Amino acid sequence: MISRRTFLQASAAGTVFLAAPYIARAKGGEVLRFIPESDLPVLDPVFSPVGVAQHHGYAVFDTLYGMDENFKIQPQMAQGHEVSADGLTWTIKLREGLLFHDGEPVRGRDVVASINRWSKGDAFGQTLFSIVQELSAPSDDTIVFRLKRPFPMLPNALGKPTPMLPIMPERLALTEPSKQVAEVIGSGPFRFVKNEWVSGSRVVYERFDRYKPRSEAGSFTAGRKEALVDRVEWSIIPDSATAASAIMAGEVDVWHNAQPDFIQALETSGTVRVEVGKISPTTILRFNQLQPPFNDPKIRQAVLPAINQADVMIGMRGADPSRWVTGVGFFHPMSPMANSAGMDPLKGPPDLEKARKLLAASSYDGRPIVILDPVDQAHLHGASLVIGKMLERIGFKVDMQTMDWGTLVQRRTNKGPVQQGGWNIFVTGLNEMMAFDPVANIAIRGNGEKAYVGWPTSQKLEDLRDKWIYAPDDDARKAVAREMQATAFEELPYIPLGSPGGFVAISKKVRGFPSEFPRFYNVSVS
Amino acid sequence: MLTYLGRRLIASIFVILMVAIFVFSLLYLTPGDPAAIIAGDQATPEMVARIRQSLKLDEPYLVRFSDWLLQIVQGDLGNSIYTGQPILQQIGLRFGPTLSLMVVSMTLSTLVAIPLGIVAAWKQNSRVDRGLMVFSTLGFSIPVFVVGYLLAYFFGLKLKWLPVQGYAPLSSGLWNWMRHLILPSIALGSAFIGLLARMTRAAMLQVLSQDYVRTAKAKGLGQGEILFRHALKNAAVPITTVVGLGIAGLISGAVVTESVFALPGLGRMTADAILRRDYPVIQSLILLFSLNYLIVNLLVDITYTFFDPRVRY
Amino acid sequence: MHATHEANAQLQPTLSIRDLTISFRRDGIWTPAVQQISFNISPGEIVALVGESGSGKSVTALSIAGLLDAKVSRVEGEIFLGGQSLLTLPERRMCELRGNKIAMIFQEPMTSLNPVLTIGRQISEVLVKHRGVSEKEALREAERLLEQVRIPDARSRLTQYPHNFSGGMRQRVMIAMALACRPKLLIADEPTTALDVTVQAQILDLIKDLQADGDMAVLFITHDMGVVAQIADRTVVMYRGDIVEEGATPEIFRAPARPYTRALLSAVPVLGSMADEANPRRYPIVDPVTGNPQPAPPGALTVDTRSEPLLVVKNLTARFDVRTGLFGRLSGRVHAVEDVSFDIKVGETLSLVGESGCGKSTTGRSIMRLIEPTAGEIRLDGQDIGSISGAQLRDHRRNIQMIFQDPFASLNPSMRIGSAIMEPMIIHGRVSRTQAHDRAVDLLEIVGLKRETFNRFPHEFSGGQRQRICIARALALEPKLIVADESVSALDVSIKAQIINLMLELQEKLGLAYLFISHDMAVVERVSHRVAVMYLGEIVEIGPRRAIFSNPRHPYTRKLLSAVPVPDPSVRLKSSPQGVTEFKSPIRSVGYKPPVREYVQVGDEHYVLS
Amino acid sequence: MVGANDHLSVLPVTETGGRRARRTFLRHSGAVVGGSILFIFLTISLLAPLLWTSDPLSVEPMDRLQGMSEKHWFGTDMHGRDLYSRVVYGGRVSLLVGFSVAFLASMIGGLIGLFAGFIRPLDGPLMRVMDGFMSIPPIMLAIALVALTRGSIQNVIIAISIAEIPRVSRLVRGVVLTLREQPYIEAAISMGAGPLRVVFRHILPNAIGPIVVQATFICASAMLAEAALSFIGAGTPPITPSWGNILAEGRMLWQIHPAMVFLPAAALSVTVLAVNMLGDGLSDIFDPRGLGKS
Repeated sequence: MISRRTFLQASAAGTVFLAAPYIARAKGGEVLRFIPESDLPVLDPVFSPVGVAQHHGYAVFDTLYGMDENFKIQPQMAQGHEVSADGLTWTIKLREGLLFHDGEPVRGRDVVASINRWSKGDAFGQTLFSIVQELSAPSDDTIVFRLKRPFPMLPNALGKPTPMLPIMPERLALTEPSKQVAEVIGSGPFRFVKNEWVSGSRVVYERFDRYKPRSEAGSFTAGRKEALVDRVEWSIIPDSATAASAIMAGEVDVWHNAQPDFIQALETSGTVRVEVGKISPTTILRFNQLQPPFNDPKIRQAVLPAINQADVMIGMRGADPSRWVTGVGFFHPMSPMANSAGMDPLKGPPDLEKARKLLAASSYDGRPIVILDPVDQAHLHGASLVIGKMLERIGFKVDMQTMDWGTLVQRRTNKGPVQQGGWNIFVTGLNEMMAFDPVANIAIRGNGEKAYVGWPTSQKLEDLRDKWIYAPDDDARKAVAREMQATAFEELPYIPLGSPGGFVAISKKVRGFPSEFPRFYNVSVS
Repeated sequence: MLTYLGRRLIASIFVILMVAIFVFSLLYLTPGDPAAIIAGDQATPEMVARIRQSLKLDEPYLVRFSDWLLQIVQGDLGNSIYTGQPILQQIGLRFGPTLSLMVVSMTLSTLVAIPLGIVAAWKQNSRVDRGLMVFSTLGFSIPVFVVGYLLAYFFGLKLKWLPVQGYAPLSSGLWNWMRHLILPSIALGSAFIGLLARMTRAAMLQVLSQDYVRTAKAKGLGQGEILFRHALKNAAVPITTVVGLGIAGLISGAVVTESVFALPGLGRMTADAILRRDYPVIQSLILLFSLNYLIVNLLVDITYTFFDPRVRY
Repeated sequence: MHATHEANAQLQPTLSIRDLTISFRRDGIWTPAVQQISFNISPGEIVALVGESGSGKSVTALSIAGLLDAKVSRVEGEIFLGGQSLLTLPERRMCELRGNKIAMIFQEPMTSLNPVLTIGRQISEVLVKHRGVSEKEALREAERLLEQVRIPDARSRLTQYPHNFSGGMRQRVMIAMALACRPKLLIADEPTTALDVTVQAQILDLIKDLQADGDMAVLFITHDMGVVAQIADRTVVMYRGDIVEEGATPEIFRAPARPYTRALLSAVPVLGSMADEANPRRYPIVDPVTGNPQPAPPGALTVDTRSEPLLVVKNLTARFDVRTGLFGRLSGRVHAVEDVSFDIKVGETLSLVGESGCGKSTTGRSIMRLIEPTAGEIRLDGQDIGSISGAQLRDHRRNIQMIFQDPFASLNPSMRIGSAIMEPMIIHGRVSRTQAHDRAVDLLEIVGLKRETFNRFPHEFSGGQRQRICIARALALEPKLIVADESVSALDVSIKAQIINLMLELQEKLGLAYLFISHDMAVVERVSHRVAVMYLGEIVEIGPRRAIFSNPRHPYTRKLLSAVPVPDPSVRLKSSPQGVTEFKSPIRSVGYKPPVREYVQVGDEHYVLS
Repeated sequence: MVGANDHLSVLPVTETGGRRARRTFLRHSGAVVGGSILFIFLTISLLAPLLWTSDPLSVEPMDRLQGMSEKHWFGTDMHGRDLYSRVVYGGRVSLLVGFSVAFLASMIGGLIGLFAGFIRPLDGPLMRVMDGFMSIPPIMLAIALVALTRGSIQNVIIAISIAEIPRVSRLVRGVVLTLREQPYIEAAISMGAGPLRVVFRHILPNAIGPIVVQATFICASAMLAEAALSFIGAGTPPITPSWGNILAEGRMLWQIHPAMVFLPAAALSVTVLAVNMLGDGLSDIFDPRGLGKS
C-alpha cells in the first residue's frame, strides 16, 4: 500500500511534531515574536507579489539597490555603477565579501540569473528588458547591461521595494518564475530556518552572522541592515481578538496590520504602543469597462462628483480621522509624484445633485449594476456597503452580491455580461508602494484586455507611462505625472477612495520597528 | 476476531473510496480558482494563467481523479497548491496539536460527563438530576467559540494563569504542553460533556430498570456496588458508542477551537484550505478524518468484547 | 417431614405479617394495592400465596424484602422476621438482612442474572458481603452450592457467563445464590412460571429437598393451582389486595369455603377431567361473587368428517442456516422442523404440543408463510399454498388467520381498535368502508366487547380484552382455519377459561378449524379433537385426544404428561428420578442426513414414531 | 352469546392517548419551560417589524460601534447598523435554519432509514453510504458545501442537513428493525398487507415518536452549526442577519463592544437550550425508551 519510503517519512514527520519545530525556543537569546497580517503560503517573492511574501523577502534576501526614506534609490549590494556616455552601457560592481546563507560567495552570474528570473514576472522588469540588448557577468564582481536606448530609471527598476528583486544563487534563480524556488537561500541579514517552518502557523528566521551590512545609516530598504536580534518568530494568528489578547498578555511583541478597533484597548493596556503607517494602501473603486454601463465614460464621470472619500474611510476604519487620509489622487500623498491635477471633484462635500443630473443625461437605462462584496474582508465589505448606498442615492439600481474573497478573486476575471456571472464594480486596495509611481501602479494602465481586471483602454495613459519611464530627470517625471493624473480623472480607470491607515501594535520592549512595511533588521528587543 | 476485522476492513475501504469520490467531485464542480488566490490581488491575468497551467488545473475530471487516486495508494498525498509543500509532511507537522487537543478534551469530558450521568441516573427526577441535566444541556447550547473567548479573557488575559493562545509540543515539557491545552480542551469539551452526560444517564436508567439489578438489590449489595460493579459495566457499551460517534463532532469543534486559540492543528488547516480552494489538501484531510473516524469506531466495537462476553466476532 | 414442622408451629413464626397495607402514588394520587393482610409462616413450612395478576401477591413479597421504590410506594402495618420488625429498620441494616436472612428468587431466569459477570462472581459476592470470607474461599463454597443444586461439572461452569446456561440451569444458579448464606426465609416469586413443565417439576423437587434439610421457611408466590397443590403446606388465596381464604392446602382444594376460591379452582384445567368426554367442552364458569357455578353446555360435534380434509401438510421441513467466518461460510444448520405431516378437517381442532424449542411455533409460522419452509407441501382446501408468492399469496391469506401469544404486542398501539379490525377488510378491498365498519362493530359484539369501545386505543384494554380484539380481527375475513400460537398462555387462569370458551363457541357456530399450538397439556386436553406431540422438530406421537391422554405410547409423551402438576394435593408425584435433563439443541452439522422415520399405527388414527 | 363477564379484569377505561400525552407534557417542567421560551422567540421573530425595529440592513458609517442609546437600544455594529433590529430579525434566519434543517434531515434521513431497515438487501450499501457521510466531520462538510457554492441561506440549510441526515437514518433504521420484530407487524403481514402498507400504515406511525424527538435535537445543533459556520467565514451571508453571523462578525470586538457578541450569543444559547429541554420533554412522552436521544 503506502510505499515504505513515504511511510517512514510520514512517521518521521509524525515524530517530528513531538520534537524539532519548537526546540529553538529553549536556546535563549533575544527573540522578536511577530504576528504577520496573513498566512505566509509562498516563500518566493518573485512567484507571488503578495505583501507578506515581500516582508519575508526583505528578511532573507538582499537587493542590488535599495530605496531610502525619501524614495531615492541607493546602492545596497552594488558598490556603484558607471554609465557610458551614450547611456547604453551600465557597469555595476558588487561589494566584496557578500556571502549566501549556504556559505557560497555571491557572484555576478548569480545576480544575472536572479535579474532574468525577476524580469519575466515584474511589469517594470518587462518594460526594462524590452530595451535590454544583453545582460552579462564579465567577472565575479561585475555585471554589464547593454541597452538599445538610454534608460535612466534602471536603478529604480532594480531597487523598487515591491515586488522586490531578490538575489539568490544561480542554481535556484534558474527555476522558472511560475514555480516556487525549492530552497530559501538568500544573502540577507536573516537566515530562513526550514525545519522549524510549519506552514499556516510558524515561520522562523535566525541571524546570519557572516552578513556584511553597509556603513551608511539604515533608511527604509537602503543603507545599513543589521540583525540586532538572534531569532525572529512569526506566529500566524488568524483571529484578531486572540492576536490582541496575545500582544496584551506579552506573549507576542509586534502585531502588523492590527485591527483598528482594538487601538483604544491596546493603548490602555499600557504595555503596547500603536503606530500609524505613513505609507498606507489606497482604496479604489474599479469599473468593469468592457460591459455596459461603465464602458461609457460619461456614466463613469457621473459617479465622480458623488464620491465622498471621508464616508468610505469611516465605513472602513471608523470615525477617528487619525486612522485614514483623504484627498488622495491617483498617486499616494507621500509619493513624490503626488499632485493636485484634476482633484477638484474630490475636494469639499459630494455634489449628489450634479451626479443625478449627469446620470439622467447619460445613456444609463436603469439596469441593476452588480457590486462584488467580499464579506470575509471586513474593511472592503464596509467600503462596498457605503459605495452601494451612494450609487443608489444618485439613481443607480444596485445588486449587492456577497461572497468570500476566494470567489470574488475568481468572479472578477469573468469578462462576460452580468447575466453570465459578470460584474460592474468592486472595491479593492492597492498595497503600500503600488500607488507611488506610474510603473508600480498596475491599475492606472490603459492596455485594455491585457490590463488589470476592469480592463480600461486608454492609449493616452499608456503613452504618458512610457514618457514617464524615459523622462530624463525628476522634474520631467513630476510634469508627466501631473499630466497623467489629469488624464486619469477624465478616463477614470478607477476612482481613488482614500488611504486607510495601516496600524502596527508594538510592545514597549521593542525599539526600532518600522511603522509600515515590516522589516526585521535594525530592530532590538530589550 | 480476524474474520470480523477482515469484513470491517473491506467495508471501510468501500466507505473511504466513496468519500474520496464525493469530495473530489464536490471540489471539481465548484467555482473558485486557487490560482487566482495564489497570484494575489494585484496579479496580471497572464500570471494567473501561468500558475493555473503549472498546477494542471485544466485537465479533465477522470484524468485528475485517477492520478490523485494512484498517488494516494502510493502514500504520496501530493503537494498543496497554495504552499507547494508536500501535504504528508505538512500533516506530520500539524498533527500534534489536533491529536493533543482531542486526547485532552476527550479525557477531560469523559472524566466529567460519565460520573455526572451516573449521579443523575442514580438520583433520577430529583433536583440534582434536573440541575445536572440543565447544566449539561447549557454546555451543549453555548457556541464553542463564545466559551473559548470567555475562558481566554478571564483565565488568560485577566488572571494570567494560562496562556491566551499558542501550542507547545510535548517535548517542551509536560506542564508547558498541558498549559496550552487546558483552556481549548474545556471549550471544546463543553459541547461534548452535555451530550455524553445525557447519554450516560439514559443508558444507566435503562440498565437500572433491568431484572438483574433487582436481583443484586435482593442480595443485599449496597448502592455503590450495584452502580459500579453491576450497572456501569452493562451501560459501558452504549456509552462507548457515543464516544465513538463523538469523535467526528469533536473534530468539527476543533476547527473552531483551533482558530480561537491559534493552535496550529489540522482543523484550522482544513478550514483555511477550503477557503483558499486548496483542493489536494482538502481531499487529503477529509480522507484522513474519515479514516480516523472508521478506525476509532472499529476500536470502539472491539472494546465491546471486553465489556460484554456475549459479543463475539 | 410434616411432624417436625407442626412442632415448630407453636414456636415463634419465622415471618409474621400484621395489617400490611401497601399503596402506590401515580400522578399524585395514592391507590392501595394491598389492604390490611396478615399471615404467618413458621420455620420449615412452605406457604403458597396464590392469586391472579393484580391480586397484590408479588407486591407483598417485594415489600417483605424491602425492594419497593420508596419514592412511589408506601408500606404500613408490621412485618416481623423472627421477632425483628423490618419496616422500622434503616436501609443500611436492611441491606445486611437481604441475601443473608431473607433471600429471593424471581420469575424470569433469562434476565435475572447479570449477563456481563461470571456465575462464580455473582454467587461468591453474596458470601463475601455477608460472611466476610475471602474471594477464593467464597468461590470454593460457590462450587459446593452449584453441586448442591445438581448442576453438572460445577467447577468449570463457575467461570462461564449466564448466556451459556439454559433457563432451568439459570434458575438453579439463582437458588444456589439465594441459599448461599442459609437464609431463614426464602421468597420465591413465580420461580417456575417461565419454565417448561418437565424442568418445572425438577425445580419444585429441588426446592422441596433443600427446604427439608433445614428449618428454612418458604413463601411461594404463584398463580398455578397445580404447583400450589404439589408444593405448599398451607395456602393463602389473594384477590384484589385482600386475603379471601387461608388454610392447609388439602382443605382448600377439598372444600373451598369462599366463592372466589371456588371460581378459581373451577377455572383450572385438571388433567384427565375430560377422560370421558368425546368432544371438546367449555369450562363451567363460576361467578366469583355469588359462587354458583354455570354448567358448560355439552361439547357438540363440530368435525365434518365426510368432506376432504381442509389443511394437508406433507413432509414439512424448516431449517435455518448458521453462518460464521469471513464470507459467512455455512457452518451448521438448525433443524427446527423435520419431515412433519398431518391434516386438519373442517371444524376440527388439532393441537401441536411440546416443550419450547420443539418446532411447534415454526410449523405454525411456516403454514402461515411468515417464514419460508425448506421443503414440504401445504395444501389448503385443495389449493397448494406452499409455493405461491406475491399478490397471489396475499390474496390467499384471507382463508387462514393467526392469533399471537402476547396480547399487549399484537395490536398496533397507534391504531384505534375499530380500524384495526377493519384493516384486513380494507386491505382486501372486498367491501366498502361503511360495510367494513358495520361488520367490525358486529365482530366486537360477537367476541363479547361493547360497541362503544370502537374508537379506543389498545393501551386502554386488559390482556383478555385485547385477545378478544385479536380474535375479532382474525374473523374479519371469515377464514376457514385459525392458527392459535400459545394464544392463551399469557392470560390469567379465569380469563384463559373465558377465551377458550369463546374459541370453542366460535368453532361450533362458524365451523372454524384450529391449529392450536401450546405447551399447556391441561388446556390442550380441553380444546382438541386430535393431538400431535412434538420433540426436537419431529412429531413423536399423533392421534385422537382421548387416546393420547388416556394411554400415551411414546416415552416422551408419557414423561410430558407425568410432569404436569395435578391440582390435587393428595396426588403428589414422587420426585422424578432422572434428575437433571439438559436440553439438546437441534443444531446439526452441514452434511447431517436425518434418519428416515417410520410411524407405527397403535390405534384408530393413533400413530407413534418407532 | 358468551356474556362479557370477564369483569374479573376490566380496567377502568382511562382517557384517550391524546389527553394522556398532553398531561405528561404539562407535568414535565423542562418541556413546558423550553416550549414557552421557544414560543416567545418565535413570536418575536415573526412580529419583528412591529417591535420598534428599524431596517437592520441600513448602513450608517458615521455612528459606528456606538453603545446603548435612545436611538439604538442595543447600540450599533461595526458598519453602524442598529444592533437591536439585527438581533430581533436575526432570530428569523437562525430559527429558519434550525427548523428547516430539522425538517429536511428528518424527512430524507427518515426515508433512508425506513428503506434500510425494511428492505434487507438495501441495508448494507445504504448504511455504508451513511457511514461515509458520518465519517466526514459535519462542519467540514458544511464549510466545503457552503464555501464552494455561493453563500446563501439555502446552501447553508442544505449543507447542515446533509451533515445531519446520517444521524437520523441510523436512528430510524434502528427503530424500524426493532418494530419489525413486533407481533402486530407479523399480524399485518399475515392479513395480506403489502410491504408499502406495512411500512407506511404500521411502522411509520410508531416511528414518528423517536423521529420527532431527534428532530428537536437536530434543530438545536443546526442553529449552533450555523453560528460555527459564520465564525469560520462560510455561513449565511452577513447581509441578512442571523444570530450566528452577528456573533461571528462581532467576535473580534467583544472586548471593546461586548454587547455585539453577548446579546446574539445569549439569544442563541437560550433558544438552543429551550429546544433541547423541549426535546427532553417530548422524549418522555413519545419515546420512553430514549431511542431519539442518539
